[in-house]
Amino acid sequence: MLLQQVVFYFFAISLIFSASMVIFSRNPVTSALFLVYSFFNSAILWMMLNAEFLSLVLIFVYVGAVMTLFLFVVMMLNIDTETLRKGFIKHAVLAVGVVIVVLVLMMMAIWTGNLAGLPDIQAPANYSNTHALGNELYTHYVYAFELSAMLLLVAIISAISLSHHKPKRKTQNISSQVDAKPKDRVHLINMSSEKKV
Amino acid sequence: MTTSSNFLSNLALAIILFPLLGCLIAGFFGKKIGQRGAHWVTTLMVGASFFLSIYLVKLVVFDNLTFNGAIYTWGSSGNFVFDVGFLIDRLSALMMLTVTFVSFLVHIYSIGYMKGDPGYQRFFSYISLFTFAMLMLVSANNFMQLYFGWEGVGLVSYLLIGFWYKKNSANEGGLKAFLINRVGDLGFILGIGAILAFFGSVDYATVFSQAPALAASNAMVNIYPHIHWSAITVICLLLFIGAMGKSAQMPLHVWLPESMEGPTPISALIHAATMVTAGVYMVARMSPLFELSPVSLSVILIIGGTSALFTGILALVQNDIKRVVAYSTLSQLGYMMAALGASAFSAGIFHLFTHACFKALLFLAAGSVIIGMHHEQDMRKMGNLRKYMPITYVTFLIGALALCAIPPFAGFYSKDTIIDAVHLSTVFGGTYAYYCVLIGTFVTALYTFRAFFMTFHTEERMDQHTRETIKESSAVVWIPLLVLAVPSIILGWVLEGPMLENLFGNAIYTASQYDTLSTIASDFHGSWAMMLHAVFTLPFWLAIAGVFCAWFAYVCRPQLPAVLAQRFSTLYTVLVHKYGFDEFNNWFFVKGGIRFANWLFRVGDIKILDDLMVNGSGRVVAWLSAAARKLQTGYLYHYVLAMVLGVLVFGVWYS
Amino acid sequence: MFQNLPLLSLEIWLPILGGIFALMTGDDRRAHTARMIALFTAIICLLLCVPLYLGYDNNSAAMQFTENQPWIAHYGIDYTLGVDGISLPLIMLTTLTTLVVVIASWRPIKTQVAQYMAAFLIMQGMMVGVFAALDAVLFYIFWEGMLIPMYLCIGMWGGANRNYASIKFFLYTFFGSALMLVALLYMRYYSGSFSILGYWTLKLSMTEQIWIFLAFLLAFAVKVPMFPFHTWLPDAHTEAPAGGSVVLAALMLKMGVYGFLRFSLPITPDASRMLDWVVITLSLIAIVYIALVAIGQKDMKRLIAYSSIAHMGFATLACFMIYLILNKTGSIQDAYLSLEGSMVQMISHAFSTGAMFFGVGILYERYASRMIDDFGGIVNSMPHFAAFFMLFCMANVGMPGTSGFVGEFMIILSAFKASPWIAFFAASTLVLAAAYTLWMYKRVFFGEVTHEYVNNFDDIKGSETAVMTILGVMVIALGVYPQPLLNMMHVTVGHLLTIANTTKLM
Amino acid sequence: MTLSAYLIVSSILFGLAIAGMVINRKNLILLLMCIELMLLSVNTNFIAFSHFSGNLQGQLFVFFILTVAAAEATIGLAILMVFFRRQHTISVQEMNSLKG
Repeated sequence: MLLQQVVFYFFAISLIFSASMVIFSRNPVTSALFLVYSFFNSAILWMMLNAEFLSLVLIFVYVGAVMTLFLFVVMMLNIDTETLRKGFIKHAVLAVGVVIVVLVLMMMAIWTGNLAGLPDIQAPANYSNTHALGNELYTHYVYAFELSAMLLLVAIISAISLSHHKPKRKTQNISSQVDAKPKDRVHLINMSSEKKV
Repeated sequence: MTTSSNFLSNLALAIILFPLLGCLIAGFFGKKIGQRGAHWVTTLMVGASFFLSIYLVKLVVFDNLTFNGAIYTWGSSGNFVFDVGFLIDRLSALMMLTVTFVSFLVHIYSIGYMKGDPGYQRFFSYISLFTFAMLMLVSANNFMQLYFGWEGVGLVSYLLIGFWYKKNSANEGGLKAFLINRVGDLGFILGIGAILAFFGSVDYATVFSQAPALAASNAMVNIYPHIHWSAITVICLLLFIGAMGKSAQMPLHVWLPESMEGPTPISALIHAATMVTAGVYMVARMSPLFELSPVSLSVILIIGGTSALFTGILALVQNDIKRVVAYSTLSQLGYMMAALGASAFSAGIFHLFTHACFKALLFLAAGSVIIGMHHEQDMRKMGNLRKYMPITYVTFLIGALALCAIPPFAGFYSKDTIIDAVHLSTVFGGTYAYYCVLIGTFVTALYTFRAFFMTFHTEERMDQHTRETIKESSAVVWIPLLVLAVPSIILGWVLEGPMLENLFGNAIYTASQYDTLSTIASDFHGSWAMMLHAVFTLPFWLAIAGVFCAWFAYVCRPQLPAVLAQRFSTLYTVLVHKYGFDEFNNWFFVKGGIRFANWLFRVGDIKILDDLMVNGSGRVVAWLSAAARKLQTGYLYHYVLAMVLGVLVFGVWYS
Repeated sequence: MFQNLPLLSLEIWLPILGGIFALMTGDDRRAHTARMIALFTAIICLLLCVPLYLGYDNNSAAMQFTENQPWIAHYGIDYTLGVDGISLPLIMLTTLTTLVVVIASWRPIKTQVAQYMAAFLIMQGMMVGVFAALDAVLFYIFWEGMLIPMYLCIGMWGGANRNYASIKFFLYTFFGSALMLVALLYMRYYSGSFSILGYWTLKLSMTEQIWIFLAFLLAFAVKVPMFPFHTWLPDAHTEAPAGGSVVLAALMLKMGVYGFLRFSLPITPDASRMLDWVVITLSLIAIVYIALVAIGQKDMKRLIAYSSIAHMGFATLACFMIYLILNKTGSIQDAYLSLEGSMVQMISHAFSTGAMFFGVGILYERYASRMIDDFGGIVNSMPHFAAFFMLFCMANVGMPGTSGFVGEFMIILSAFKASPWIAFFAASTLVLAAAYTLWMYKRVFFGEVTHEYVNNFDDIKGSETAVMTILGVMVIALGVYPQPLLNMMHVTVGHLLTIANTTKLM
Repeated sequence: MTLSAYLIVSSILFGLAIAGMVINRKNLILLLMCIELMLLSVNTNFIAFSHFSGNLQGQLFVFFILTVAAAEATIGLAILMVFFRRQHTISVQEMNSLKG
């Protein structure tokens, strides 16, 4: 039990630290890296909740793909971070207020929620989270599953079509060349000749 | 249905459909069959109708056959059934004969008159169509079909007045004719509505058989809260409004002079002989209704008398030969109406027949003059034409004498009977009408012979070129004139006796208390006696006086009319302006109507409805959204903040 | 062989399918294919009317050719179709009109042909759907769905001011029908299903009836359009392409009167009886006021649009005049004339006004203008066209022998039974309609050629002649022998009158 | 460990994410990251509840959320790219063409 508590508190504190670094860090690259770190931390927490499959998915898919994409974009775009951070302090006050309200609300919910009675069930030794999830996913939720697959496909296509540049070709435009007339090319204007003073 | 009546209906159908067939062939295949083909087809068709009509009259008048039945059911609704059907009795058979007779002659005449006109085939198609519509009107056995024919002749009249569509005055004349006819039709269709409402049928036979019961039951029409009029009077007055429009009675007479913009054969056929008499025919046909309503008889008598005199006076100041004849038509229609008002329905129809012949003759003769004068219609530029156009001269003279009721010409018999009948009439307004028609004889003679003298006598006032080329018209033109001259001379003499006896049989009903004609009939001792008796009557001498005055003023002292016009300049101005009807209509209905319409459109539709209501509500929405869009800053973080705050408020609210 | 086919469904979905096929031909390179598809579909739909007409039993008041499929069973929404003597003539009219529009658009429409044809085919399906639907939701879907192709039609192929006109058209009609939906839902709450025939038998208190009546009145009055709600029509007509104007005048306006007949009269008979004066007054205003406004118009299409409103005033007048007649005599036999007059008036108006809009379209194609002053003396260069146009003008002014006469005659005649003054105001159209129609005709067609270009106008030929001939034949046929049409509706009208004359109050 | 402990951690995470959105409200990319953080906290909540109530629905939900979040991140970044290409900045302050 003790080991579990130690592990939980360590990673929980680490998670909150990394999350605050995400929002306070000056450099977006740092932010992104800390976000990766907080994903790792929460993956451990999820692992402790017997959600092995999802925690691994979080690491592989999120960290491996999505966050890489983030980093990629951040690095590719040359962002002037300094101007973006103006008014940091001014908004911090508002942020603190909002955070306090949110926290108070949630704590109230947690304390009044009568959650203590729920036991921390440990799974049997031969329990396979992946197997159980798969069982559900391919039977009861098969439509939703197919739909999410479709969704991803749509996301891929739209992402590509949004960011895809048409290559600029440098071929000649024959018709416009043929159409060109001398008077379009040279514009003669009449000016009165200068007179000597 | 017996075989004979079956045969009668088929005969009538043939008479009616032949002209339609001719019209369709000339209309649709005009280009293919060419001008000759067009006039041959239509003239043959109408000719066939004419000869069949003679046979029909023989069957109906001499063999006493009648037919009253439906051809097919046009439509039905609830208890009401509308048929297309024929009522062939003495009245309609004789009318059909008159129509086809005049139409046939006009067809022949038009071959000469319309020669070389670019719309030649169209013209023949139209007049055949007119013949068809007029026959439908005459042969109807119900009000629906009567209305069909009624409007049909109005349409063709509109088309023919505007026949020369390049002439603006012709188009305007056509439009005016159509619209004023429509005013009459408004009354007419309301009358039919009233008939359907009270009798539950539009069939003549049903309506006439129930009419006495309705009159006896004292049924009322609620005109206004607490104002009730007798149903039968309302029906008759409404129908008479229709007759006023079609037969050009005052104050709906203004279209007829304008209609002279059309080709002259049309003026003869439509605006003299047949269509304009449709109102007279209709009232005579409805005699079982009108006889039940003394009020409407009075109205008819007064309006008829007024039209007879006052439109005749207008003819005195006209210089256009066709217009003179047109105003004389108006005046004669007034005579017919007055006869109807005096319950002398047979006399009215009799005058209709004689008038159809001599007025068609006059018009066609005038047309012949116009051809000779190279389409010049102003009498001030004519004169002494008897030298150049002898046949036209003689036939015009016959027509004029008939019109002036000089014995023994046709007009004498019919007009004299009318004057006597009006004199004997006991309904309200009878005396007034009597003086109107009496003075009318003088006026008629005066203007007719004024036109006659100005055209055929006096010195030649035409220009040199016209004088050299003027000649008698071709045979197709003068043969119809001669043919028409015959009945203009003898028709009255032949028919006066039968008319007073029982020419129309049961078709016309006269209530015993109004029966003026039976009084006249009791004094009638044959046509010869009547003619000889004429020299002892006032109308004869008035007519002679009229002729003499015309001779004196236009042949002996040609400068006299101008002096008179100057002396009585107020009167002259009033006459030249036709009592101001045209000016008033123009100012009030045309200009005022258009101005009112524009005002309604500008203020009602554009300002109030469109601007204020429709676009106004649009503006309110736009204003509200302009206010609301200040909330939309367009900054993403404002939206995010609003969302976050919203979530928080939501949470606090439900916590 | 046709008895087993779902004819009504075919009439609805075949054109919609045809429209989709036409759309699939894409851009104007395959315009001819699109035209052929449209023509073919329209002809098949018209041919399908033949078994519909032959199989229809004139002696039964029940709905015929019914189809019934559960659709959204949970809410009581069914796919129910059926026709009676009121909707069948209108369905036949719809298919004929679409065919005519397709033929008439053969040459004039040169850009986005496939889309244009598709819009009209889809519109046809929707409109047949409106006339055939016996389920309120189905009806409502078709009712609103119809607006979309029309909106596109005005907005894409319209004149200079088309944006304003199309938006006005859409908002106005959409706004009108929103309240109708509320009324339909309210009645669903009591009757338990969306069946329109079920609504007919629903008992409603007077207050409920009045509210429902007013909701329907607004929806249908906008569609007809009746007097204060009419200003969208001249704008829409003016800007729409010729085909759009024709469909608008010939069919869409009929929806309003059809709504009165299908909903207002049978569902709220007591409120209709109580508030009949509202509709009658508005209709009479439409007949007199709108006709006067029409006189002053300078734009031909606008003039015809106003004349349309005045003519539709006759139809609405006749719908509600039955109560005056019933109050007076108590026998429904006397009211037949009025209601059947209304139906005939609708059908005849479709032909005459539709044809006049085509006529203006033909002129517009020759010289891109609709102004009366831009023309003059057209009869010199286009005699055949002038003859046809004269025929339709005559139908418009109610000349006997043309279809325009039949409805007007029946309505004016029955109006006298209701009240002589109503008859008088209704009959004033004889003069006013003649004034604006023939004055326009005179200025446009008669006289000397006023503008040089008029001399170069070609007379109508090919598809134009075909369209004019079809419409001309219909106008004359209906005018000379309307009995087949009347026979179709006798029993249904009698049934409707019985329902409309029976109180629903408990 | 108790359920509350997980919930407290995730709510702190959520609060931080909101704070991050408010503080970094001009930087679009950081906004996206904060959204990822929020989703992470929500997912943690789901998994914790799923674990303590002994059924799998919560985890399944997280699975789908991850899918949607991946799609959203991809498209969001793609839009960001397009936007940067056009405006040469990712400042949210410049994104006001939606203003009515």
